Amino acid sequence: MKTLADFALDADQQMIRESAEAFLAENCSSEAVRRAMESELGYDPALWRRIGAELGWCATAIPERHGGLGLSWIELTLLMERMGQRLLCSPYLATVCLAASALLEAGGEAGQARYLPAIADGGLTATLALADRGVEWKPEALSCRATARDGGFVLDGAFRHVPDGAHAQLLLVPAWLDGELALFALDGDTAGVRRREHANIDRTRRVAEIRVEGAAVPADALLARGPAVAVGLARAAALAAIALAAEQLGGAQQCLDLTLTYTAERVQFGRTVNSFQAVKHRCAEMMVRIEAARSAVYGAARVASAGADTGALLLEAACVKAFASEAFYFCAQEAIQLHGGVGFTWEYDPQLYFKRAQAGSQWLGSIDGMRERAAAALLDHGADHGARNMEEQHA
Amino acid sequence: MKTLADFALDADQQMIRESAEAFLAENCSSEAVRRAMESELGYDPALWRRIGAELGWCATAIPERHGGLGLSWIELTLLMERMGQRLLCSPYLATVCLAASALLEAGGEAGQARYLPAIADGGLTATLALADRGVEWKPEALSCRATARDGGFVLDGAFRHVPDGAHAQLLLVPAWLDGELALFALDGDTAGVRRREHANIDRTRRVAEIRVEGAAVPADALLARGPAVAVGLARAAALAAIALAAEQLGGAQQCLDLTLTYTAERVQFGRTVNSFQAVKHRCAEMMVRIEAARSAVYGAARVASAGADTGALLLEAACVKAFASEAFYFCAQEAIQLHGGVGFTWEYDPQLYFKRAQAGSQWLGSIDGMRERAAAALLDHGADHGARNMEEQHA
Amino acid sequence: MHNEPHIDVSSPDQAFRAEVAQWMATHLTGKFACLRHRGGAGDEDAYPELRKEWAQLLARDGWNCVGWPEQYGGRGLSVARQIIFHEEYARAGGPGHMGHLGETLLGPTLIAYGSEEQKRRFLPGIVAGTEYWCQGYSEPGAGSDLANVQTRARRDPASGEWIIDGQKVWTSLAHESQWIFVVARCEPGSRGHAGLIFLLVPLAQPGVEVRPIRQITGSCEFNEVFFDGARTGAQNVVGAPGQGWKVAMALLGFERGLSWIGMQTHFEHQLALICKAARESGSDRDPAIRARIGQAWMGLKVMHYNTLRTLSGGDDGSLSREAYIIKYYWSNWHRDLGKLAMDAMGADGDILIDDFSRTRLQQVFLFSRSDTIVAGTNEIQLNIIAERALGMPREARPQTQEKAAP
Amino acid sequence: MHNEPHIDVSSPDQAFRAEVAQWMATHLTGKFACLRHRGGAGDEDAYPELRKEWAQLLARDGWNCVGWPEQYGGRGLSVARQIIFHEEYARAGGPGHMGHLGETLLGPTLIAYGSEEQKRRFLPGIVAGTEYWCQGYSEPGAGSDLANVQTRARRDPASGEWIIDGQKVWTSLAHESQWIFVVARCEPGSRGHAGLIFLLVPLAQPGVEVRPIRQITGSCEFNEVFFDGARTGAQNVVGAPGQGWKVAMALLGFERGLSWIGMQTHFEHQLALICKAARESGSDRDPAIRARIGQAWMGLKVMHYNTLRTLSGGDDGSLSREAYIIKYYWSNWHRDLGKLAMDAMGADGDILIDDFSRTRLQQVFLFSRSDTIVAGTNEIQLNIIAERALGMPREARPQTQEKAAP
Repeated sequence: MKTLADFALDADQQMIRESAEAFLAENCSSEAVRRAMESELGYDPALWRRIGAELGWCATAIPERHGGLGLSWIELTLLMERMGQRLLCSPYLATVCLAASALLEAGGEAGQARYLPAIADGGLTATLALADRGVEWKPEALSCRATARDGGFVLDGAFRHVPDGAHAQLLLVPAWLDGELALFALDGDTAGVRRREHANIDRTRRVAEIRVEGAAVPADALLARGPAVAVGLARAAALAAIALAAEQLGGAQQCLDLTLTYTAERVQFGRTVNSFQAVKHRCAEMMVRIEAARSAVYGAARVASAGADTGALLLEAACVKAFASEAFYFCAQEAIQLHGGVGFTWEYDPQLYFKRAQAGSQWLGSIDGMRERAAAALLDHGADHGARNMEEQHA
Repeated sequence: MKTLADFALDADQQMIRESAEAFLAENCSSEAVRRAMESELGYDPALWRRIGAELGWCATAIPERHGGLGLSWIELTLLMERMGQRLLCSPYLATVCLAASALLEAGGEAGQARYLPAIADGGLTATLALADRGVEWKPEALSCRATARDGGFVLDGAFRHVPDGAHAQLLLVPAWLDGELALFALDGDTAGVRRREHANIDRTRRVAEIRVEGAAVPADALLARGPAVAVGLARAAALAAIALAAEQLGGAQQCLDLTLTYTAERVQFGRTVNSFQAVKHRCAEMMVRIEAARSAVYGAARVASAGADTGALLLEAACVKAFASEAFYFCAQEAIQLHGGVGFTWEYDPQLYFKRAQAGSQWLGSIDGMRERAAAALLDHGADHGARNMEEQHA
Repeated sequence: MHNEPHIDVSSPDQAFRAEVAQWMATHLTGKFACLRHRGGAGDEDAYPELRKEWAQLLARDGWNCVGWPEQYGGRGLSVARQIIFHEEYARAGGPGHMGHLGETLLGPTLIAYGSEEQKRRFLPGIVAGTEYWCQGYSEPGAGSDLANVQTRARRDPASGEWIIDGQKVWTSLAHESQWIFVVARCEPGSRGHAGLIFLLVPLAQPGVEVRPIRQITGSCEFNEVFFDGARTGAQNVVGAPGQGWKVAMALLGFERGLSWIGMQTHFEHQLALICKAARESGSDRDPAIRARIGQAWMGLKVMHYNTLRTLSGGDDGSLSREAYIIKYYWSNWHRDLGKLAMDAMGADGDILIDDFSRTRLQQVFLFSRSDTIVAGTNEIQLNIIAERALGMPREARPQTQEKAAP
Repeated sequence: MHNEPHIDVSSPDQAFRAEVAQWMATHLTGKFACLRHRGGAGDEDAYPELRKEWAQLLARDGWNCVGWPEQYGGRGLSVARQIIFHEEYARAGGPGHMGHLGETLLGPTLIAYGSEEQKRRFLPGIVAGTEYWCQGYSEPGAGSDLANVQTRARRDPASGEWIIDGQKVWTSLAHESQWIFVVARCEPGSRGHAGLIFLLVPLAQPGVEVRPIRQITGSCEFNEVFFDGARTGAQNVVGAPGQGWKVAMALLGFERGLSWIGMQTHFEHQLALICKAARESGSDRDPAIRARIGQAWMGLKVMHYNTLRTLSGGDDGSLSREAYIIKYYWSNWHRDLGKLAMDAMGADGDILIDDFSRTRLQQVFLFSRSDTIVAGTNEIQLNIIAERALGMPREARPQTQEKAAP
């Protein structure tokens, strides 16, 4: 019965979800989000400490031997969904979904032992730089170079879009070393590292430019090198995309819920707005996309938690990211539209979701890019196993 | 006031449109269309004779010196719109829009004098072969070759999709002759020409495969050669695309009109179906697309009638074909949907429009292809004047 | 489904999967080979006699009605095993089941609501593949409005039989069936859900006429069924007279679930045919077609996950949110797939040639038009989602309509 | 518009076109150069004082209100010449007109319905660019439902003045204006279209308070205006008290037409900025972005043709079909353009840098959200098309709503 039971939540998972929901309802109101957005740091450090130290959210999918809870991406995505619902401003995506995944998938045992316990207990923030521009892992879009010197290394490169890059304490940086890929761990305040936070539209998530200019690091900053780094970072990016999709799902659901509440109260032409069939159908369309995205997230989380091979994992990430990005943008757009005049005011919340929906739609793979990834697997020579299987079975 | 008056119809144009509408309402009922579809020829020859000899539709845009009426693409598109409304089965698109345009744009004075009078009075049916596959003019997709022999030429090639190709009396065939393009005129029954009509889904318009295998033609079968042939055929295809778009517009409008009538009569849940807001909005969406397409057709017809340069004409054709194809398909799809259960029966007409909408969407340029044509003009180096102007003005 | 979750399936299930696959590989051969991938939606009139024979072969080895309790002739398989069965059946190209209305709708309804006599009389014929059923729900004047049934049933005081007058429409396979289940109005003057009766009616009688309806495809997948003094015995009422709505709704409740698994495997086959057609036409290099193929594949994957979620009983055991969307989702996905198939073939899409992999796609294009209409139009589906799943107000049924000025 | 029809424009028109272009080239320079392409929708608070100065420069040379009759200070230009003027003005990057509500809405309304005294008092200030107007139509509780006006106007029996109490919302430029035109209810207890009054009200008085509304962009393009015993003289009623609906609707009728020409030229500029941004980000090689850019360009071309069709008076002289679609069409096109702009910039779209060609696109993305809401939401527009253009039944206004079971 595992096939089926897998899609139902067990009692522990339900409890995780419900307690996260309750915690955030209390601690992450619209007012709290707006305060965090306007703060210099971009998030509330006290709330972040509670999440890490008290609630153990950062520890969720980190193995027990590294101080984690040893749970899976199923539990992590349940948490991300709730964080997305409430627009929580925090370094969770950067620290836990990206950096911890990179350590687990590409960081080597020593790096894991060094950093994961501190991440797990919320004591260390971290991030992962992925490319010169954009936030996708493409080795060919990486120009950062490492050179051995004085028993250590010197790094030179630039990364235009690093999530939470200005404040993260630990920076994971890929670089070319003697023609092969390597992953380095840098303290954020290493000499030669210049970090500049961007002004951006989605203030619920900060992005920084990081320039690494002749930054000297000790030998043990090199966590791993060789072909496994490319694969590991691809896997880490896919896992982060699945987590981000869960966050987007939560945002989409909240857009629908806000709209249902507003249209039930608002009266026009002598009727509550929610009694118009056009409004009803729009809300139904929102739900269709949300539930489709939810199924995609649930499925992808199960694949991720089962340790799928890389090809399958990347296709899973493509599918879930495309669906969740599309659902979130659609729902945010419709929330604004169906709120009418107040929908595009600063005071009401739909605009906050809308801005995050657009920003997130570009992260870790655009919708178009994800469709092409699936198409390549289906259509191109040497296509990946999963998709090609389909045709072999039916040829 | 020419700028504006141009978009209003003058009295003659209104008369042409109204008399065509009245004639087809009487002579091109659904029953008549279905009879023509099931006939071997694919159209009603008696009706076609009346259209040519009595009504003069074939003569519309042919210059007076070649026996035509010397009117413009404005009048021709008004007629095509009405033919599309009634799903007229006829060789008009092939003979008048494609072949006569090819003669006028690329056929040379002698070829025009030889064939246009007979086309104008409805006495000659004709067609134009465009490519090995598909129905778009792309010289690079042409492999037909002509070789000089015995004072004439021998042609070898194959064309998979020729509209009305099985029965047209005159075949216009482009071919490579000594490394340059040439346009030939062949009698349909020339030895070596094999024509096979396809069974197809849209039975309102017949398509044939034509194989030209060692077909010997006299010297005067060569109408023109050289670079002007490529340009002329591109123009002819663009003009035909504008005419086809007008036909699609008429079909789209009829889909809406059928739907308005049906939903006004049909009662469900105690209300006429047209009182549901979802149905109203769908019909409104149909109208939005139809009127947008109509504006596109009106504009393109005016550009065509003013003898625009080739770059502008091709962009105009791209725009109008994309809009009309999309509007027609959408309206036909929605007509089926809003007719409910009877919408997908053979007995009701929406299916006929739907099949023609799909077939026509591929002809003379797909929607995707037309969008890319516009994008190339805007974005690519050496882009066409019109689009590049835009940026120069605003840089 | 390819790329299915790497789930730790216990070995008895694996063995069962192999057993099904083996049985299919052994039997869907010889004269049955031509049935591979045939008989799905829009192709329902393919080889009817041979498919009945196939059904009887399945029955012989116990592969019909595998989810029914053993006491009624089924195998009593768990839901997990049923999924495996349907997956392997469809993966092997198993043909659409002629008896699916009996197996998936009427049988479960009789098991739940039928009398012992009815179960004894009717279940064995369904299991054996010897007796076939069609569905008498929709009527010409009612469309999506099932409560507006006009077909009448009155009791003959002499014989106790029920006499039926009226007309049903969109009955698929009526010409291949022996029986029809009919919702009719048995209390004159009643309206809406009240006063209905659920009757089992033999088709082979003078009072019943079956007329095929020609579809957009040119073929006749559906029929009209006319009742003019048709008769059925008193023992053929399911539930009580007047309580037909309850039975009719319960039957529709059986519509969802496992049959989606097989349907999706058919869809997967169609998508594979599109990939093949795109390669042949060269449109596999066209970015817009590629994007749509990628999107279609992802949509199918989501549909599969959505089904597994539904079959898992949802998050909290109540009627789950994902179950509300599935009809709307799959029918629109499939309609789009049909359009994609045609666009991927380009100008060749319009041309009919003797290649089933091509004609199948053309059939999908045309026949999928009905997907968003039958069994609740898109508009009805969205109403249901808005009203039942989201709790928004019901559509008003105004007493009089205001007429807009022209 | 590029690729405009090769129409045989008579040479006087060509000369006029050159005259406008020359004037713009000469004057939109120096301190005014920074105004190029500024002040459009979503950018209305750019350089307000300088744009007023610019308006006065236009006025000096007779380029304000060019379509008004000469007797009211206009140039009395034909529609064809007005199109040319607006095309050349926009092509040169002429800034959004601070006085556009006075020029395009209130002025024409006063010319049609105002008293001679009102024309003498108010038209010169509009033409000269010295007096600015804002619009008091929408109310917080009414939204798209203009007939549901709650703002009250009562007559002071002593002075004969009108006293206004209530609240208006979505008034753009209220903080830059001296006057507001207000639709208010002057007959207590009246409902709907009856009992309304159209009043001209000075803003600089104790009974009026203007409060900015902060938008999605972070800036404040719109305001709320509160009336608490505000006063205006009896001579400032347009039309008769109780007949305000007629005047209010006539004013909205002036909204369509020539202003679209200038708007479309702004859109064209935005599309050109997108092409530039796509080249910079490399997304000009992305097929999906290319397709959307091509589509946007074609949509703009169609919009332009649609406008020319409307200005030509339609096919048959009556209110034309194409005029019904234009608000819905342009607002959705523009909203999509904003999304395209962001997607063409990729991840950089989220980043704010000091480059007006980029921030302008980001502004378009955010501010175009209001396009499909203000001046009739998408939903209202589709109702209008269905009911007025297609003659479908009006939406019911049920007395009581049925509540769906949750």
